[in-house]
Amino acid sequence: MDFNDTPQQAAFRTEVRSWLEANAERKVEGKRGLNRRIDSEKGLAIAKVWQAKKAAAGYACLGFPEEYGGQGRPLFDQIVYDQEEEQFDVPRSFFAIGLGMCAPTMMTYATEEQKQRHIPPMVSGEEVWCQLFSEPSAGSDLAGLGTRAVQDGDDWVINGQKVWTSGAHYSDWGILVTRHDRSLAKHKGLTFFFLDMKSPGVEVRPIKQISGASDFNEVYFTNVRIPDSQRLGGVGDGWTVSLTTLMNERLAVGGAPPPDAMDLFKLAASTQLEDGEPALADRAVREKVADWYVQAEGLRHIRSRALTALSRGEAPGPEASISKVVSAPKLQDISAYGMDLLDIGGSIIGDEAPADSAFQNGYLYAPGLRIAGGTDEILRNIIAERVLGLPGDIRVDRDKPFEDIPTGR
Amino acid sequence: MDFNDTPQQAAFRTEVRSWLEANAERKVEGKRGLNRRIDSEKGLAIAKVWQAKKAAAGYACLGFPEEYGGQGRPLFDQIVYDQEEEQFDVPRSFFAIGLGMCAPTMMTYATEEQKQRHIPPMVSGEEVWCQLFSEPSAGSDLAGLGTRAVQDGDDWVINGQKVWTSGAHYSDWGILVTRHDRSLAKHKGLTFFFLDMKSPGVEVRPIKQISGASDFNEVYFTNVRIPDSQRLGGVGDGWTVSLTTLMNERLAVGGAPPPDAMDLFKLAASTQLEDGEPALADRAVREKVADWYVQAEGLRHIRSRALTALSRGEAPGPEASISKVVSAPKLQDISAYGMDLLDIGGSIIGDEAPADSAFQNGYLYAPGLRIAGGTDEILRNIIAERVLGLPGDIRVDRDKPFEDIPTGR
Amino acid sequence: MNFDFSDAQKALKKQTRDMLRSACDLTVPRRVFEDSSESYSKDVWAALVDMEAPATAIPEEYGGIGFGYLELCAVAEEVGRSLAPVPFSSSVYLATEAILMAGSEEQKKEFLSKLATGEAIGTFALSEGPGLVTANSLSVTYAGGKLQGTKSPVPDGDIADFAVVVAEGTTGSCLALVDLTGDGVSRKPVDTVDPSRSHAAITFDGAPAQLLGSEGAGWDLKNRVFDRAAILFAMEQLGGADACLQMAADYSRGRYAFGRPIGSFQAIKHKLADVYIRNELARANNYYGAWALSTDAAELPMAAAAARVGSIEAYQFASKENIQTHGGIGFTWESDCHLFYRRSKLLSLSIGSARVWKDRLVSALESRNAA
Amino acid sequence: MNFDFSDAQKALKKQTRDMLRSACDLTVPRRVFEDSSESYSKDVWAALVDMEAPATAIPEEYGGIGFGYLELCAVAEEVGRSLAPVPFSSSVYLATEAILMAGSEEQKKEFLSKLATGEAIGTFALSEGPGLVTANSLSVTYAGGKLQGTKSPVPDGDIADFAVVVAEGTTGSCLALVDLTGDGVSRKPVDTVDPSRSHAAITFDGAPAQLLGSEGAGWDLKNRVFDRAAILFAMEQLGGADACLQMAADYSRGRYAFGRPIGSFQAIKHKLADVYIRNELARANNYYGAWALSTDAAELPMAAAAARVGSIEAYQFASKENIQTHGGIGFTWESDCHLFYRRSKLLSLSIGSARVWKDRLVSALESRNAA
Repeated sequence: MDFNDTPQQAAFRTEVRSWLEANAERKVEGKRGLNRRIDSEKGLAIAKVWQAKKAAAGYACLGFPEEYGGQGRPLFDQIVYDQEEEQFDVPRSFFAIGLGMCAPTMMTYATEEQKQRHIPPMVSGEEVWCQLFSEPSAGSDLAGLGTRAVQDGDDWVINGQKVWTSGAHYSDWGILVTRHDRSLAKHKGLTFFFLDMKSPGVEVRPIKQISGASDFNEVYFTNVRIPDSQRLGGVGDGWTVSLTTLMNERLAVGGAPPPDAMDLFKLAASTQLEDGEPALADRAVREKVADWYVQAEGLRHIRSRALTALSRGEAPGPEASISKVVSAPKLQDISAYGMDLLDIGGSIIGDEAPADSAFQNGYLYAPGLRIAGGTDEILRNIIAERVLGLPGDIRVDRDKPFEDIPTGR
Repeated sequence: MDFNDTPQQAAFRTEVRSWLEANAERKVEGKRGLNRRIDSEKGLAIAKVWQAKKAAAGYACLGFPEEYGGQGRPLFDQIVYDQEEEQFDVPRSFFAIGLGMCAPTMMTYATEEQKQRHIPPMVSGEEVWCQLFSEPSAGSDLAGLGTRAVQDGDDWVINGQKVWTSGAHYSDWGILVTRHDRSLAKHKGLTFFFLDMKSPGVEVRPIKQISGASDFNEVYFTNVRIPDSQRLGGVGDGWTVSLTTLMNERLAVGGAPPPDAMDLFKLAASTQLEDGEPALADRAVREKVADWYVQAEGLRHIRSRALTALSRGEAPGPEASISKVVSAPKLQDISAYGMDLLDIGGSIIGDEAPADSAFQNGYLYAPGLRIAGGTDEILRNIIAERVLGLPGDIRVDRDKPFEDIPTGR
Repeated sequence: MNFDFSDAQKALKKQTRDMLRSACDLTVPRRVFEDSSESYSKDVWAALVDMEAPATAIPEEYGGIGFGYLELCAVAEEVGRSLAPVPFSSSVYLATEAILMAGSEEQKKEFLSKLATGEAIGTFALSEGPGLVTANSLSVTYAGGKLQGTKSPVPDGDIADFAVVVAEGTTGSCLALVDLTGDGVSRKPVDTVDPSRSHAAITFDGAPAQLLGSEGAGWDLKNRVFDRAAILFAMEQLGGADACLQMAADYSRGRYAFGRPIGSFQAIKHKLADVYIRNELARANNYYGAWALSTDAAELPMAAAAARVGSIEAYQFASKENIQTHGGIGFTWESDCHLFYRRSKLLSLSIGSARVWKDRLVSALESRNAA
Repeated sequence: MNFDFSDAQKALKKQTRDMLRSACDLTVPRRVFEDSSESYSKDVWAALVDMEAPATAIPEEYGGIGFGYLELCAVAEEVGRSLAPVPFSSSVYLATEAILMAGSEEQKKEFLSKLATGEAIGTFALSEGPGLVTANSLSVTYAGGKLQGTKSPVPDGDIADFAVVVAEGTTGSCLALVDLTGDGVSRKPVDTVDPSRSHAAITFDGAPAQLLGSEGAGWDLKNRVFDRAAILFAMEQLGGADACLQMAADYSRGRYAFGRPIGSFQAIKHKLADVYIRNELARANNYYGAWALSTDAAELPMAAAAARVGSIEAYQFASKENIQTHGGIGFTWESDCHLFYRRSKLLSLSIGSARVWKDRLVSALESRNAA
């Protein structure tokens, strides 16, 4: 075991760090910086400038092949870059879904011409992408989606509704999975496309979440036409193509925002209890801090182990599933407990809220985190089946024609 | 709400109490008394004497009709009796399964002559009964049992194995469910009998549990002959008859033995921690005590609510399932935590063990309690389906011939 | 033994439930939640007053209907189930109880009749910002008949007519009764995680006030009022938890995934069984608490703490797993799930969080065992 | 960064595992468990000695092979997986570490070579009966080169050749090295929940002993030894937890109910997913602890406590849910499930329970933050 960089990594780290020093400000504790929740249009403009700067310096997407705007570097260099960048106050990325999920799908299934056209502007931040998969009736059961695609000459005509689409309202392009044949079995009747989000008939409506933020959208399709040349994979291969995207999603999700155990530690150190002592002197509080610290540290080291494996070119394991299924409930519990330490004053939210509303915001944000990108329940199924080799659930929908599967309506 | 007796109940309570004062000793805290784990043969002899005494005084089975040795009293009088008897040092009952499960089944399905013959000696403790249901391959899935019954003239010939049979080694009679036809669907091919446990071909072998005790047996049947006159219900009605027995089982199970929250409270009050203060001064310990006290009190009051309903002649609700699914893990957790308070000395067991080995014994006994009489998992299914009206699990075995149901072998 | 509500009590409960079902469906708390100009639902409050709900446990001699606490508990459960956005807990569980417990005959005559008829809304002011207030840390003072300092957040502080204030007097802590519409009082709304129940910061600058009970007894009186209120809050929490369970169970029967109702998956079935179990444990502890409250039993401190702890945890669990059962739709603003999730947290912090009550519970057990 | 064992370390782990799989299948701990005349498996101990396992982290100059702690951690995990009924933890994690940390050059030379070759078995004696021993409550005394008093339970106290004893000296607490086969020592076996690992009460009546380290430093030395041992114990616990998970998963695939493998029910699947998650969190914390141990990092106190807490809880959970997954057969004496369940509890109590280590963890965080 060795937590040090290789000489190559160390050299790269030095290079990156000095570039960042020259081009960004270091984060300052207690200062919100560019990553605070800002209106997305303004945020997008700032982020595009930063992404363009990174792209110009060659740091935008280190692992991608050079012909598409990357540097063809080993994965670990990307990690080195991310670790360094994290210490700087740079705008939040609006490009993660495009670069993390859409680009790998395009690289696998698009024509060379399409890749040349679409990937470089993704890398440079000029064009933003989104992913149109989930539907109101197809969340955990993604393959239950029903958005229809009907072939009409050289085009396909799309009708239906997608939901939980991050960034749809500012995206230029999207990847889309549809059902072209309801008489086939569930996983067989799907076909995959990419499309111009400005196409006529595409309507985007924001979804307001519990937290008040709108990170997601509903997207309605009314007779939207997509050229057959923008089909990814064969007719009926939609599920296989989707799995490429989703495999990359599992790499992207995982962590949770603060507050974490050490935030509770700090709150407890600065909050007095009944006896005038700091809450951190209370054994019950200490045990809570310890429990969550052990979880948080476990997740941190699981990530380190995964990075080690990735850097050797090994396939990603179940680490992201573990991380998500642990960190989302942890966020919910830590948030609720932090509020408890503050008594009824812990209910205050907004400008006058204690500890910058961190615990109150976490409380409102956590329920979504336990659901989006795979519920706690789906993730446990995945771990049980893929890691422990336990049998799948009994399926009543697998081999039926899609149109005959019970829907309860 | 009123926690007092009705005048009739108060009068009966007084009567019972004075009879008990005259015929038994009050329990003394810290003294083990007659209920300590004693060799079952000796214990049985003592218990039979006590049961005969109760029967002679009319207290043996207050709710049963008079013609079978009872007094036809309202259920609440039995509760009054039990509450009073609990304060006295009387031997543990070896008759609970017979009186609680076998007798109601006999009352419903046996002939008048059989009832006259068998129920009074059950009540007086002269004859002990057991229940032969579970099998090595049929636990949670009781209807998966395979012990065969083949009709041969006026007899049935039984071959197979039962398991988890409490008291089989000292029982005179037993009730038994068998499979008479493997080509029928699972629940259709069952037939129910009662039999003389001294019949040739019945072999009883004790099962040793984790705790070292042997509360259960395996029972092997080799060409055991049962007269057709001892069939209860029609050929193929075995499942229906079993449900009568099991409905009564759910009344019988529920609570857990000590240690409970107040035992932990006492342990914590008398155990010192790092700072020389009693453990009960430690907020972390206090929270544990409080959590378990709230559960324990909740269960106590659920029982009171159930008794209220029963005394009005209402059907028993899901209280026993709640009680079992809460109290067994609670026992396991309290036991483990009590041991923790004692540090490595908490591992000592036997004569030199702290607190009379209560926590150590609870630790070893609890795993069985979470399983016997319905696992945690089965009980949650029951609550979800019967109380909340949620749909049943998908069944792949329901309508298949028994012999075609997958068994993994 | 009879551990159940009487038929008359059950009828009152049903009447309350029916009334609230029609007068206060979930669009009502949502409206108050979303419209910051509306601090509470005047219509629902009027309907509760119309059925004499605030008068339930006030003796007839003080203008109440003198039903008693079992009846009030029955009403509280239904108020909780409906998420009624009204000052019921502040005015009835806290202000009314404080005056009943500590008021002089004159004070009772003056204030209780107004509380009974809903003519006045009362509240109780303890908190002084984030963190615990303790007997030694009180910064609001009472001297020479005047209050000085700031209390925040005060439930219904923006709409209440008067408040019972826990203050540091000249010879120890005391309760002081203050007219919130009078001189020397300024109030400012405070946003909380549950905007369907309004809160305010109230600043007293020489506001005239009268003692409630004797000086020096304030902290003890506060604790005794909270013991009683804890059971009523617990009943509200139980009502809310029960509503969450119903909502989740209904949804899980109707929502299909993988060709079957999601309620047929053990992950959902067992989760909802666990919600049910916690709710029933809380219900049992609460009913016992209701009995202790109605008879002023010696068990009250234990019973109150057990009811409070169990109900906090039941409601928190039910409201979060209700969202989880709903999946994606559950964490949208338009779904009603979060109204319960927010209320559940607010109620868990009112009159002290679970950790405070667990400690009180063990202290009560120690006192009992020492006795 | 490279957060993984090296190929050589992995090979050592596999070699240990293969050896123990053949020399120490579950009939071996069961035999020691059931036969009270056998305190440990001499064969398994000999096999471990034969592959120089006790010598792993002892420097070559003292007769060891000087591999280091990553190697020792790898071995410990396999010892835990196999339930090996041997004095490995007492002799290697505790006695060896104490001497390495506090011994004089002479003491190291004398004792470490014997420990490395298995010629002597050492142990560590702290407990003085049920309840915590504290720096102020030590009743065993060391004065004038002699020990007086009783330690119980002492792990492997009936078979060890010598013990490191935490005692109250004349000027504060100290560690004392005592020959258990010599004068003034009497020992009596003590039954614990896990009879596959023997314990004894040891009474010293003027037993000659030598100081290990200086007087007054005993309690601090004990804490530092325990920090190091915590990581090695955690690795044993992880091995056991992993064995439970494998056992449960295997059983759930092969056992059928309702016409399908019980492993296809979400109640079982999700339970075992939870076991896996806890095990992997523990593994990650343990590997970090192993690194801290091997490099004597400043993070050692935090890393040790996190490893210990996570592994206690993972093994406790895995061993109890392994029984639950097995159903009826799981709680029989003849099933091997309870051997893990018992060992899990014993290890959770050795060198301090989870509650002790949670407190140590937060204290370590406080020290770090103050620095």
